[in-house]
Amino acid sequence: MRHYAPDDDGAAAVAKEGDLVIVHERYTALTTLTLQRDAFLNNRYGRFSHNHLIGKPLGRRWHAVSTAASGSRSCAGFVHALAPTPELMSYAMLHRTQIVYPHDSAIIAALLELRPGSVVVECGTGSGSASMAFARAVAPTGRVLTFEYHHVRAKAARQLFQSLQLSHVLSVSAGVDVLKDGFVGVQDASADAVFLDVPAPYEMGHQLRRVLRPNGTVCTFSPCVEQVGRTCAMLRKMRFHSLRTITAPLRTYETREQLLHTPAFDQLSSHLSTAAAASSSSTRSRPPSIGERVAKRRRTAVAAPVTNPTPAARKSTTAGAERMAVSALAHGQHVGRVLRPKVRLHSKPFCTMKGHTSYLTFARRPRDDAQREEQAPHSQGQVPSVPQHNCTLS
Amino acid sequence: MRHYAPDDDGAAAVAKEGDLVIVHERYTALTTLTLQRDAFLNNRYGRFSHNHLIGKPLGRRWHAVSTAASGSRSCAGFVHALAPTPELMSYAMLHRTQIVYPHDSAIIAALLELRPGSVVVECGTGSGSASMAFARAVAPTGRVLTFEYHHVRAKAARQLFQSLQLSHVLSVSAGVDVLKDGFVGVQDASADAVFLDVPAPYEMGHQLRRVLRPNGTVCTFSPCVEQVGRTCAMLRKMRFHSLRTITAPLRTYETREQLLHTPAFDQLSSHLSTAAAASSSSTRSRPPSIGERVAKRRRTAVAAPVTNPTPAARKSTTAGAERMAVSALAHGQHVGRVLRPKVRLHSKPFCTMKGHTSYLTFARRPRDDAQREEQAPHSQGQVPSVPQHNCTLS
Amino acid sequence: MGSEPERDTICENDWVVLQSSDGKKVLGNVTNNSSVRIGKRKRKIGALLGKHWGDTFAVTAQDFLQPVADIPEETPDEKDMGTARNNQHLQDDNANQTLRQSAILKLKEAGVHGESLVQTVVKHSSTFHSKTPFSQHKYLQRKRAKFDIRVRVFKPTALTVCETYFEKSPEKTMSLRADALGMVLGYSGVRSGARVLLYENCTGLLTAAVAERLGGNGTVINVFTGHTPPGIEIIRMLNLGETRMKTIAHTPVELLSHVHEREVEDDQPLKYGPREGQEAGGTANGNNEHVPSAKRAEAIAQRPKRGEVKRWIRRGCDCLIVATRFDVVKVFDVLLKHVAPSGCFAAYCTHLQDAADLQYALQLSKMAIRVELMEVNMVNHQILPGRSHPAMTDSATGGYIVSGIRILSPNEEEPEEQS
Amino acid sequence: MGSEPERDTICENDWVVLQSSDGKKVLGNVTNNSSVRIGKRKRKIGALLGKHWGDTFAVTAQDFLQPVADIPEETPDEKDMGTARNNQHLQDDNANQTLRQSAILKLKEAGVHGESLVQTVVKHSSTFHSKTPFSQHKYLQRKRAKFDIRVRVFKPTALTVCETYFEKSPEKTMSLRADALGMVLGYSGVRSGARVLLYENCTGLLTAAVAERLGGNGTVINVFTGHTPPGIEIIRMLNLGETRMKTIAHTPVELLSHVHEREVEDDQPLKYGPREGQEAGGTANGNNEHVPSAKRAEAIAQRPKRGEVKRWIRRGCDCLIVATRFDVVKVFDVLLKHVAPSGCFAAYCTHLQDAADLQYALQLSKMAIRVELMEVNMVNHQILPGRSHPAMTDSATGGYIVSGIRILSPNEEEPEEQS
Repeated sequence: MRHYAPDDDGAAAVAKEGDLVIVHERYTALTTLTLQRDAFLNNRYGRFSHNHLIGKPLGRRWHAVSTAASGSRSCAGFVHALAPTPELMSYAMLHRTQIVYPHDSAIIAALLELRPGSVVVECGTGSGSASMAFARAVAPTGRVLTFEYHHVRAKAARQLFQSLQLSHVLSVSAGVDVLKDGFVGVQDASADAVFLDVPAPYEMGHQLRRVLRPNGTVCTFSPCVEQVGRTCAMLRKMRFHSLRTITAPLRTYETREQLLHTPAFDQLSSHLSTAAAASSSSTRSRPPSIGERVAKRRRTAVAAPVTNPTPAARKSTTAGAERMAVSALAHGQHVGRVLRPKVRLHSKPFCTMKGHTSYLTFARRPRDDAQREEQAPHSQGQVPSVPQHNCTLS
Repeated sequence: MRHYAPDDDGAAAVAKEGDLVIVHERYTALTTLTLQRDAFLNNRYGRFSHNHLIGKPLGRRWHAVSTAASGSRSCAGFVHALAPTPELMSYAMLHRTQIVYPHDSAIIAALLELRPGSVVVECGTGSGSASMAFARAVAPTGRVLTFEYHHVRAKAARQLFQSLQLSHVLSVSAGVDVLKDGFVGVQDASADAVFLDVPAPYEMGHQLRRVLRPNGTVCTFSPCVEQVGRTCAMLRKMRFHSLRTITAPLRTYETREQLLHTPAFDQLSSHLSTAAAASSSSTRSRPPSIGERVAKRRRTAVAAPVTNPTPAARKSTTAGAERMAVSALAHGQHVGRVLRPKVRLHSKPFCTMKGHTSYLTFARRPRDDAQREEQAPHSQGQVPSVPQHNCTLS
Repeated sequence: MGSEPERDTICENDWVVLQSSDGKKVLGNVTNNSSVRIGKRKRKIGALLGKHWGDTFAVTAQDFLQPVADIPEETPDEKDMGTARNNQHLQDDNANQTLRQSAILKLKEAGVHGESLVQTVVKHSSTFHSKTPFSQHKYLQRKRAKFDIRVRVFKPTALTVCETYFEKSPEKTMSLRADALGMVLGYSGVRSGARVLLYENCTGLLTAAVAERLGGNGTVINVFTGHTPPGIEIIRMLNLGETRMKTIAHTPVELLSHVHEREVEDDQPLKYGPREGQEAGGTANGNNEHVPSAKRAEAIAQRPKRGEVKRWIRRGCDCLIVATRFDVVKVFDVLLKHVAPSGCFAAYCTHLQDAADLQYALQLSKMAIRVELMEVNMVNHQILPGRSHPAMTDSATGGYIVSGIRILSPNEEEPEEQS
Repeated sequence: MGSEPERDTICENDWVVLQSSDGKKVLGNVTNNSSVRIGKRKRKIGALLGKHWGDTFAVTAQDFLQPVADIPEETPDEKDMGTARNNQHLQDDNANQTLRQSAILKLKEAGVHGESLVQTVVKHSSTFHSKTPFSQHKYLQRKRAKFDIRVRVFKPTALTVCETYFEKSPEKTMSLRADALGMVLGYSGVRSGARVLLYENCTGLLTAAVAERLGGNGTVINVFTGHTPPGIEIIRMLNLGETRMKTIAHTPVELLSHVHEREVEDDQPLKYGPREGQEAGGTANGNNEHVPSAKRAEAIAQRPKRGEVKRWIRRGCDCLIVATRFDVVKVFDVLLKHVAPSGCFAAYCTHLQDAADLQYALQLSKMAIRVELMEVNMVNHQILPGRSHPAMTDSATGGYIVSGIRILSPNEEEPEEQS
């Protein structure tokens, strides 16, 4: 999440001592690591020297210097060290805390129209997963001012942002009871966007009006529909416009190569005795073993003429037997004896999905016009008047 | 929706005078028709003689005897006459009334465990679309007892069911205020299932308890979540078990054959002057016209050896050029000069979908046990006690 | 009309679906001595005999089921996501539990069980009293689910068996979910009295579901490849009874190529090898071993005659249902022509690519109209006061259904039709 | 840091998004005399000049826009589905309207418009007073939308322009929906200062959206085929300003095969033909005809030098975004190798089959990890007191996104790496 200076002519970024990197062991095992000269990382894949990363570009295989201490593996493995992104950081935190999911924060950032220079007020910080996504969008000239009531969590978030070198964009305000005291330290009409992940967003109407600039957008993050109902009622009362409530269920797919074989229906035209048809068909419909399939694919790959031996071309020859076959055909190449069963790509969603994260409600602050009737806000709720003290954000 | 007698040995069903049939003009134009000897149907496709259908199986082309009266077409067209199903009837009614969508009623019938012999109480009938689906599932030995407050709608539903020869399964009770008077005429603990499509299902708890047999299932159909909340609270209070609320958004897909061409990326390896590369590539990436594609497909179909000239085999030779190509390859046939661009099937959802029909809440009636505390139902609500008069269903 | 009256009580050899208070379902076959795995152990279920469907039972310390009035609180109040966010407690209850696992085991051996064991465990929790009432409630529910297991007994219907398999062994039923099952039965137009042509790889679930909907009238022509119907063991779990079992005609696929011929075997019952004791019909016992040969002969005699099945198919089937792991287009190639015009069909596919191929092939074939490819979508909702929302984690898909109506293509029509 | 201050008021030649009270959006270019189609007619929008973003306007009888305080009631209360079911009125309002269309036209010509015209129409409705208050409200809203059109002016941002095109001309932007746009920008890791490699067929929407997110720092290398960037006219609609326009480098694809070579043209600006006036940068005028040749020469001079772009690409791009109607696997074949290891990529696909091919190809390639295929799902909700539910009719899909992180495959690694 480092930001280049404008005159940086774009040398490939290398990892430096003190940088936080993501260690990708496998899809479900991501950890974070701060690089220190002469330090080592030990995990199930072995012992890894930080020195191998320092001064080198990330995204390559990081080979272990020796096998894991447990000694269960005979040869040293490798992992990948990656530059941190809000998405990777969120997944790395996923197993130990509640996060705003990356697809949600991506959609929120877009619907809040975040861009470099935007000022975002967030309440509360939580794990910081949304804050990081917002910070990336508004850096380097914008600011994310995030409020977290709990000191322990605020401290953790501050450390996290520090380690990501985001402190110039992100400031964490701890211990403020925003419901009672408001967004302390945020100037009137200074925020382009406000993001509320709090239990009672519907009690923050006047705070929203105060800190948002005219036409600025608020997004509330509410798990339950009843809370959304109260929030929308408040927003309508405050004459916010462009109200919209959405949910974004996340469905991910897996794609596999699949051998599609026909049941013993091919023999229908020839008259066979029941038993004979049955036995022959049952052997024919047996799916080939993985070994057979691999062997076949190898043969295919060898038989196919490789005209362009770049990695990309290699990829395309192995990218699915069906594609290979079709494109070979399309180029008029006779593939001869490489007769393959019908193989195709099959996609389906993973069994379970993140069906619901939260309701996202968006609305824009109206402009203040002198002739408006909502100039007497005290008639509309129990929200205290806006405090004007100007604490500094920590 | 005719039901065969058990000893019917299954002669192909033919249309009879007085039968209701569905006339399929095109996907979005379905009408119903009751067959009468010597009558004619006039529509935009021409003039059709009922006599051509009577005594014949349905599902064939019904050719017009003359062109449409408007005379806009030069030759007489054809339509398809189909046997009515609840699904077709629902689509035929879709443009003029609110219906329970076929996918919803199919799911409801399954989750209510309907089967021949089941007794279903429904309130209200509405267009009758759900009633028809339930009737099909419980016929011939079961019953659907459906309540409709509005006499006009009840009469229309009765006529509909009569024309579908479903009156022995479906009886419509008109004008009963079920909230006040209960399911008049339905015996205690006689219903296997109850389906409520009414504005205040949460006020019908004691009625449900009365008519449902122990372990029988209720399904409420509620458009808004607030209604569902009150319904679930009532069901929990009444100690119903196995509560479940679902929604079933309907997404349908279209599949097209698509010519997938590569942008001018193929020439990357050879060094060409900018202009030359650009001009040659722009012609190369031009998608062939529909005419060219059709011509190519024809050539393909001709070149492919048709070993099995049945309709099914014919289908498979034309079923997508890609499949054809692959399977020809798989069978080791050299397709020679039939060099085709990469053609594949592409599916995507239609742009808009029926995102929401209603919340469906299911729950099962508890068994009555003497020691239960909910034996004093009057403490729990304003629902009047169950009337015991035994009106006959009309 | 042939449908048997439904029994209210559980009899010897009945299959049952047992649902624990945590929602988990398990299938069992009830005899005096049979047992099923509930929670982490096998429990004797003989006590179910003679009881009513829908009754509830507790698990005793001796791993018996024992009737109880009802499950204490049916619907667990779930965590309030809105406020819980702000008071994340330590979730590791065991760390705060002073009662060791061995002590709990000893208590159990001493006969302490059910609610009293739960109360003892609560007494030894160091954090229970510092919890909010809401968390206390949750804690109690977790402990009850562990130490005071209650189960409810359900009839094994197409619905409950489908759901049990979807939860426990979806690979056996092609992940067929209850809503997909309902849509297949609905869009294929299955009804009592119909002739249903069927090809399935769902271990018999669809065959049984169709037989349930036929209610003893009509026929399921369950087409199979090989010399015996493979994987149909779910059929016997639905307690279908003899009348409904008799509507199932397992039919070897080779018969389809001879429907218009006369063969010497036409007078004989369909020939195929026995497997897994499903011959014995509704009273199939769960141990699926030694079916007495006399009974088996009787079962074979009850099969429809080959010629009769051919006649049915010649006259055209009313419905076609396909749910296959194989090439669904090829299966339709073979089966669709045996559906009578105006008949309905529905194919269940687990992958969009297959469904798309089928949709496209049918559109080109001119043998069908109103061809639709539907995604089977179902969202579960938590409905609780002030805490309603779609389920946080849900089953992602019910697969895809391709449905339509068979029509006679121009090439199939006889010339006399064009009068 | 190069990003220009955002202007609060609307200036000559600015593009604007106008949203009517019924939610419909339209794009317009503001000059003293320009007009856009709102409702069924063209309306002069000169009055927008100097006004603030977010201001509201009414349409006068003379088809001018005229500032007003606010749109009377922003969020229409929709039909109560729960109770409306039981009192279905006649929906055909015109049948109950005694005022003829010609009379209304005359009133309009006489200068009666806006709210007073609405009230006149209401007075002549025979059924208005027999309606429920709820229906009256709905009726008024419909009439207001027809006779008293109000519009609100929004900044043309990636969001509002994306939504306008999605509603009006989705075919021009590959049906890219706002949530899909957000996910593409998020998962590809676009940030200020990044080098973004891009191939799009969305008429420039994605190029502009990336430039907006770069905020003047970094580069969008917009790869194109042909001799001029085809279909990028949306870029100029975002009022990007010179600084942000300068981050866009339209790059012919042939350059990619020469990144490691030294060419004589390396010192010269990128060569490609002009089109549609987009050369003139942030101040491109809407009439896209005669760009003065001096200005054009200046614009060409501002293009990055060929050698500079090659150097950027040699050092590796940070992000890759692809949204193509063509073979997405082939596009990745060509572009992915130019992404620096640890860089992120995201491809937007409209069809599952394409996304699946790409996912599979990437999995096999060993040039990427964490490859994910996500369906872009968004449900709109109606939230009203007592009448909350998901939208009855909704956009069915936002397409699919394949995302992942580029890594060096074993074959690409240099031996010295294995120290």
